[in-house]
Amino acid sequence: MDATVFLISAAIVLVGALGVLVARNPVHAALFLVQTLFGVAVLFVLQDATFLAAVQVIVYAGAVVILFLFVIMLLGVDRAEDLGVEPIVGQRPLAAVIGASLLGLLLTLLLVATDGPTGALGQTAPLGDGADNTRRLGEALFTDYVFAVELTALLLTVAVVGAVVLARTVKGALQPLPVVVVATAEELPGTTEERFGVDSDTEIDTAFPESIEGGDA
Amino acid sequence: MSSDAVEMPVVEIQVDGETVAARPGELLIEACERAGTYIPRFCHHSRMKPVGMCRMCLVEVDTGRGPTLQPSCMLECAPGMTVDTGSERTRKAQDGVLEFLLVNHPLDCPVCDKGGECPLQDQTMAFGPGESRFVEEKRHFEKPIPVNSNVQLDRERCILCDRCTRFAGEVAGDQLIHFMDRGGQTQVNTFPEQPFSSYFSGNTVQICPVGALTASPYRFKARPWDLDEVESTSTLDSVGSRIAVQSSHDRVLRFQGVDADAVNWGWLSDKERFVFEAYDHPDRLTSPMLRDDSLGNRGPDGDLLVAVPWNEALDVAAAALLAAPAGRIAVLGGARMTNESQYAWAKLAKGVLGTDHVDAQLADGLPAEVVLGLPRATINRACTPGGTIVLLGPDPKEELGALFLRLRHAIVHEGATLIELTPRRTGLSPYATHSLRVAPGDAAGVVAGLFGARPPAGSAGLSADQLADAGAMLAAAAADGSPITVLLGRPSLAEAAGPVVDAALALHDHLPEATFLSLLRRGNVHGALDMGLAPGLLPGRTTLDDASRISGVWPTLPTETGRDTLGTLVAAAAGEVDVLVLLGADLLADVPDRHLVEQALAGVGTVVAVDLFGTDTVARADVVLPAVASTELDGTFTNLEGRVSVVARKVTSPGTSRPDWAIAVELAERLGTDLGFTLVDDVLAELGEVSPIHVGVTPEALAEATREGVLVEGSLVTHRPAPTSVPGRDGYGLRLVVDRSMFDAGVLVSHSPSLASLAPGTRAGLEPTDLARHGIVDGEVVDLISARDTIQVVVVADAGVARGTVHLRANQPDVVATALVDATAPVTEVRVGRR
Amino acid sequence: MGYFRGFAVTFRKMFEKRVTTSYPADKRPKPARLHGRHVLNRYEDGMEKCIGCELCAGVCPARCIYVRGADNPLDEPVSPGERYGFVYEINYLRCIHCDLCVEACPTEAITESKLFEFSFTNRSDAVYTKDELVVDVSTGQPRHLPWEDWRPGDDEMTSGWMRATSSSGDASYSGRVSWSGELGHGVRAPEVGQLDPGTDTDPEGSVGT
Amino acid sequence: MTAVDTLVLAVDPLLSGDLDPGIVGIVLLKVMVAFTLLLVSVMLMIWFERKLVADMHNRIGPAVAGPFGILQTLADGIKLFFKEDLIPDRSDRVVFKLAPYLSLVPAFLVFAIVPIGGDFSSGDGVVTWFGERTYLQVADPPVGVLFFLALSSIAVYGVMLAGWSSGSKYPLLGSVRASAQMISYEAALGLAIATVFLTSGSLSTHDIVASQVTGNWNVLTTGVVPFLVFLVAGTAELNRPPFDLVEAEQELVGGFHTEYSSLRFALFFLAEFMNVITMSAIAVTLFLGGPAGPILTDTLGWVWPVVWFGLKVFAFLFCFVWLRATLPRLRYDQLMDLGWKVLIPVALGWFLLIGAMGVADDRGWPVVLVVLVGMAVMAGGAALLIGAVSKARAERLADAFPEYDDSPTPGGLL
Repeated sequence: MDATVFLISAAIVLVGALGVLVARNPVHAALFLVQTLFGVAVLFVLQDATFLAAVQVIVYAGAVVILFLFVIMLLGVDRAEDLGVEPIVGQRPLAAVIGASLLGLLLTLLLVATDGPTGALGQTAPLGDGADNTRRLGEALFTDYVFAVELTALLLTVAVVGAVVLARTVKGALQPLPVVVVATAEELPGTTEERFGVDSDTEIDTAFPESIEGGDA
Repeated sequence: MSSDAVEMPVVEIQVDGETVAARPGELLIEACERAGTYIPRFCHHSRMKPVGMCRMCLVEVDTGRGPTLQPSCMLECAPGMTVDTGSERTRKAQDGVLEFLLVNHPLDCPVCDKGGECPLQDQTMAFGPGESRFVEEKRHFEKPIPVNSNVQLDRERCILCDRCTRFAGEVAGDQLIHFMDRGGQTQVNTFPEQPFSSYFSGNTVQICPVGALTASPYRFKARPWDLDEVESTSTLDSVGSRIAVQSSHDRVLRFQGVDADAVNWGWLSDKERFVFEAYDHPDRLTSPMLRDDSLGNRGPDGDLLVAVPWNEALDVAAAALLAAPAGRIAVLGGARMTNESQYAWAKLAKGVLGTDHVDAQLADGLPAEVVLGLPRATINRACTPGGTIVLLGPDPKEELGALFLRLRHAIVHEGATLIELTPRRTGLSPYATHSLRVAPGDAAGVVAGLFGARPPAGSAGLSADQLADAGAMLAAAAADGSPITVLLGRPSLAEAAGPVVDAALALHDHLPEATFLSLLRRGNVHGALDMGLAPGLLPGRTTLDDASRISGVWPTLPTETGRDTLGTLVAAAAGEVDVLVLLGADLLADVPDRHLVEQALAGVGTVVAVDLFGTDTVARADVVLPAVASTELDGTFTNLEGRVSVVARKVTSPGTSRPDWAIAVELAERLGTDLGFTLVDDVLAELGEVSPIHVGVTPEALAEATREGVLVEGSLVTHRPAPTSVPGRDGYGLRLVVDRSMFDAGVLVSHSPSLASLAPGTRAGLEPTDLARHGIVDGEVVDLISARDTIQVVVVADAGVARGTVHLRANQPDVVATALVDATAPVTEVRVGRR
Repeated sequence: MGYFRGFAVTFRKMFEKRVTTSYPADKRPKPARLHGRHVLNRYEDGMEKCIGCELCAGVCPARCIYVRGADNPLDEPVSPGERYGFVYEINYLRCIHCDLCVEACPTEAITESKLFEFSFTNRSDAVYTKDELVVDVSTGQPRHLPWEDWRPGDDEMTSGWMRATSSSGDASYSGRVSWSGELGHGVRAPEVGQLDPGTDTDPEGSVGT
Repeated sequence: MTAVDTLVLAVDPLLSGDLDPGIVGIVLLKVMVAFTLLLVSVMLMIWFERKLVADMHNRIGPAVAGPFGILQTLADGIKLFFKEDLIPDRSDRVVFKLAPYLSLVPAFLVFAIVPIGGDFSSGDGVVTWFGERTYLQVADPPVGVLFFLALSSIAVYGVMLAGWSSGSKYPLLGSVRASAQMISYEAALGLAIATVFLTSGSLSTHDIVASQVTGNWNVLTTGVVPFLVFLVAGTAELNRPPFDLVEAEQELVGGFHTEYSSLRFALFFLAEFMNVITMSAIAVTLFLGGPAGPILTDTLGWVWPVVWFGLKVFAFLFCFVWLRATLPRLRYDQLMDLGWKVLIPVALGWFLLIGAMGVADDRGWPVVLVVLVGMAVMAGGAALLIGAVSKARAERLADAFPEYDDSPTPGGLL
């Protein structure tokens, strides 16, 4: 059963990863990324790391990719890029070199590591049941690795502060809006009669004599 | 008129405490109005003499002897006058006058046609007392009585302002309505058994300040507040009267005259006024038509015209035009179209098709080069006080009603002198100093007689003394420099243009200072001449030899001067015309030679007719394209003086009919040429480019001078055709005079229900001595026999006819007078055969 | 705590009587001056009151009235004057039932009934012609068209509002019948404060001067 | 035993033995019951909301379809089913079709972790059916509440993609608003829930309910404040009034689902109301002891917890409707101010306070002192925050309107 679940989620992960690369529409690419993240979450569950699985979905799918989508939608980059243009000079040769190096590294590892099992530590020392790993993770993070966690938190805070500083407009740059004063009738000078030239006491001559109206026809 | 005011001395008066400058002799009411103070009035009309009937314009005037109430419409401004238009006494006087007027005026405003635009209503609201003390029964008359077939009189509503009666006597000269009875029973009415049969009766409806006179064609059709109006130009005749076109719910319901100082002074003839009915007639063509046999097969042999889509009809027309060589295409008519349409068609015919067989006049006018070559006059010049007018043409009263009123005013009220050289008594004859009867063909001789030559034989009744007297009068006028204007037109359709042209040129030779006002009458015929719809002419009064401005704009140009209408018809009869395009031309009715037209139509290959109605001629066409009427398109119009004014669109055209210029554009496109017009203004812009005289005619200039229009000036070199030799008389023959009357069987009149019945019908008029000589009695039916045909007609004795002539009316519903005429001959001789 | 008072209001409303009714099943009586579908009235002798003066069309803010007058045929007159309403059409897709036409009418020819429940499935049905608007010549009752839901009283006192706002432009004339009784409807008694000015001694009663 | 089996065992006692058809049947039955229950209650909820709002407006509300109009939703559903399904020309067709399901599926799944019954006072929340012992919930994952948070963050996708893929501007604006709102309030929601974790000591919904069984409902043990924060943030998370800026008709037509019609529109509607119900259920589970309540009869004793649970949920549903009938919609800046400047600081502070109390309990420190110190620290922090915020505001206003009178304006938020 493990194998079945693994194969299915691995397929989901791989298809998603390929989709991210291949999709022409950035929104579709982001959606494929979500698919990959889901597959990874399932793999986490398979490894009894339920907390990680949940956090994976909440943080990556629920926040990071959403931010990607925000950027894509609001900045309107939902159209095909011109592949003929190289945004950073030398980017492509560099990518080719690094990609080849990584491939070589992986192949080397595969060849070298055929002797012993990988991930032996996890296999030998179980993390406990699913309900327990949250507690254990918490303990690990806030005891052994508390410094690293706090450092990361600090880093993120610095990033937030930096973003706020960068996004702030220079003081005084804001142009004053025109202030519309809506005066009430009481505030206007003079009485109604004076303003409109109508004497409210005298009757307005309708100039339509009764002799015409009320007469015979 | 207004430019003279600057020179005149000024009288200063005080109006309501402000100093107002008035002209000496100016009426106080007008001086006040000019200064912005409106004095209420009913009887006062600026184009008629003051009478002071209604007393509405009483104001308090102090001329140094203390303030008194005086009628401001009767009072000429005098220095030192002090006027108070708002004083207590003035107001009381106004109250009183209105209360009196309303004593007997019925209060049926909701029913009355005038309600909503009624001066009495308005002024009662503005100046009235507000309450009546009159409780007694009002005066009653029989509710509306027809004073003629188009005007209804409701005497209860009459306030006795004397406007209509004054108009009838003073302006139109038909004093057929007047006041009757006395006291409270005073009423306006016609003489018993005599209807108000005036050509101008509709004007009384327009000037009536109450609803006493109403016009049948408009009666109860709409109310003033739902009328929508534009100012436009009447395209009915070449005077180009300014009119207000009023419509409601997309239907034209009324034409009103607009007071244009240079043209019609607000007056219209009944024909101009009521012809709007024709534009709304259900018989209007609404769809293109092609010939079809009863089995549904399209083709020239079909005996039916069936409605088809525009594409199909235009394709057929274009195919016919493409197949014909340029020399075998002819375009006739176009005188009723706007300048823009005429220009577009001229461009299509001459600039695209390359044919010069183009003529807007249907053999009933004068050669275009002659009309354009003589020095031109304006209406105002012709009507100069104290001027001299020579009438060498048709009766203006019958053909150009609004012009007649202007001429009559100049002669009767402003001391102009009229010398008539006409074959028959005209509407102006009573006012003429010399009314000379000229038989057809004799005009040149009579003109020579004026200047001392022996009068031609045969013009019996003309004494040498009379001629010498008239000639001396002309010479005196020429000597003291007073303006002499020749009104030049075709006096008779049975006489060729040649003799008249010879006479006109003789006048020009003897009186080089005299100017000529063309009496060509049909619609925009002067526009057609200016746009080049005549053989040998190009837009802007230029000839084919002078094509420098146009050669780059038009794709091609004809090389030789083409045939005129008569020539085209003769050629068509001989089978030399493949395609004949008719632009609103009812050849059978309009060309004064019925038999020639019949032969021509039989001999033509394809006839393409662009028209409003399915006339007899259109019924013989192969392709029929429906055009729009002048109330349905925007454009400009050129009147007989060369004055260009605006024709404005008011309503949508029926069916799929299109403006003529748009039809030309579509046809040109199918011929492979883009005329370059998508809007009317495009045409005007190109015209300004190619025509030296139309540079100033821009939409902006027209908008500025909308009422008077823009006068286009410029002439060709005087053209002198070879003199026409008139054959001598034979002892038994009578020379035929065929002229037009205001109401006839023309397509627009016959489609206006109010006008159709007014066509008088045909009587043969003979001079009483001729009648006696032939032994015929008045009222007898005789045969009139010419070389062409024989017609039966009733004979009447008519002292107004020249001796040795017989007079017939053209285009009447009963008799086809033009069947007798041989238009190719200088004159037509007929014999009277007793039955 | 002002924020929470609102909750109390909405909570309390749950237990109050409903102001609306279950409409098609449960209809309320119509107010006396309800503006409904128009009727064109006749005189007692069967003559139409409309004289085709188009004042209603002129005053109509929605431009929904189309009137054309014509010469009254002398041998068989339609209305008592020279002119009569030859065409009279009201487009109920545009009418806003403001009643200005009724006030403008110089002959009380057009009044409004209390019928408002008329719905059509065809646009052309929305344009009522003169034949549909004019009251029956013998009974004086409005014509009942198939899609109209007339209820008792809808066709009574159709002139109520016009009388109330005076028949002749002056409130002191209101309630006085200046023209005629309405065929089939009888003459309506003056409303409160609308007594005949001749007998009305109460200065408060007449609004005009 | 594989890892999956271990996990499954932890979830439900039902699965401790070997799998047999009966067990599979019971699982299927539970899924179906949950599904049907949810659908039916959505139907009733929509009717209930319309009827109740009408009552609060002194109107009648739906009255034609069925007795008291109770079948109105069914009628609407049938109508929507037969309407034309439109897909805008400029839409992204795949995503446009996917979005409604992204909205709907999380709404369904969340309900799976809610215990709707089970006797927690005597037993341990286990009922015995057909001889098998089981929980009255579809699943009880060890990270149950995190599962809820994860799914609610997935639900954002539905809204967001629906608006974007419509290819039309108002839906896009609506979706941006919606997702920004949901993300913002998720933080406050999570912090409020975290206090529950602290007091209950577990992430499993079953355990959380079990920990409240003695009447020590979390609403009290966490000190009410997290409950209120949860309530407000939950309302906002649901895009319900007064936080329904997503479909502010005056500004955005219909918001993210403007271009949707027919069944796809119905799915959004379904998801929305389903979320209302599940959110109420979660609130009941986390703060009000879930199905806990007295068992009044011996026979069919398992029914009583279900009844208590239903009543508690109903109370929440009533409150949601009541909010809608009473409060006007917030302005967008007010919404964001409330979320970021009020709810998150309050929830965070309270979370720390509860944490400190826990630590004090563990270490034997005087609890009262800890609370007082904590309160003081929080007050100081709040003062700093308020000071900073109001200073920034004043400066901004001074820049923009030099003559602006900075006195409190009526209608300004808080």
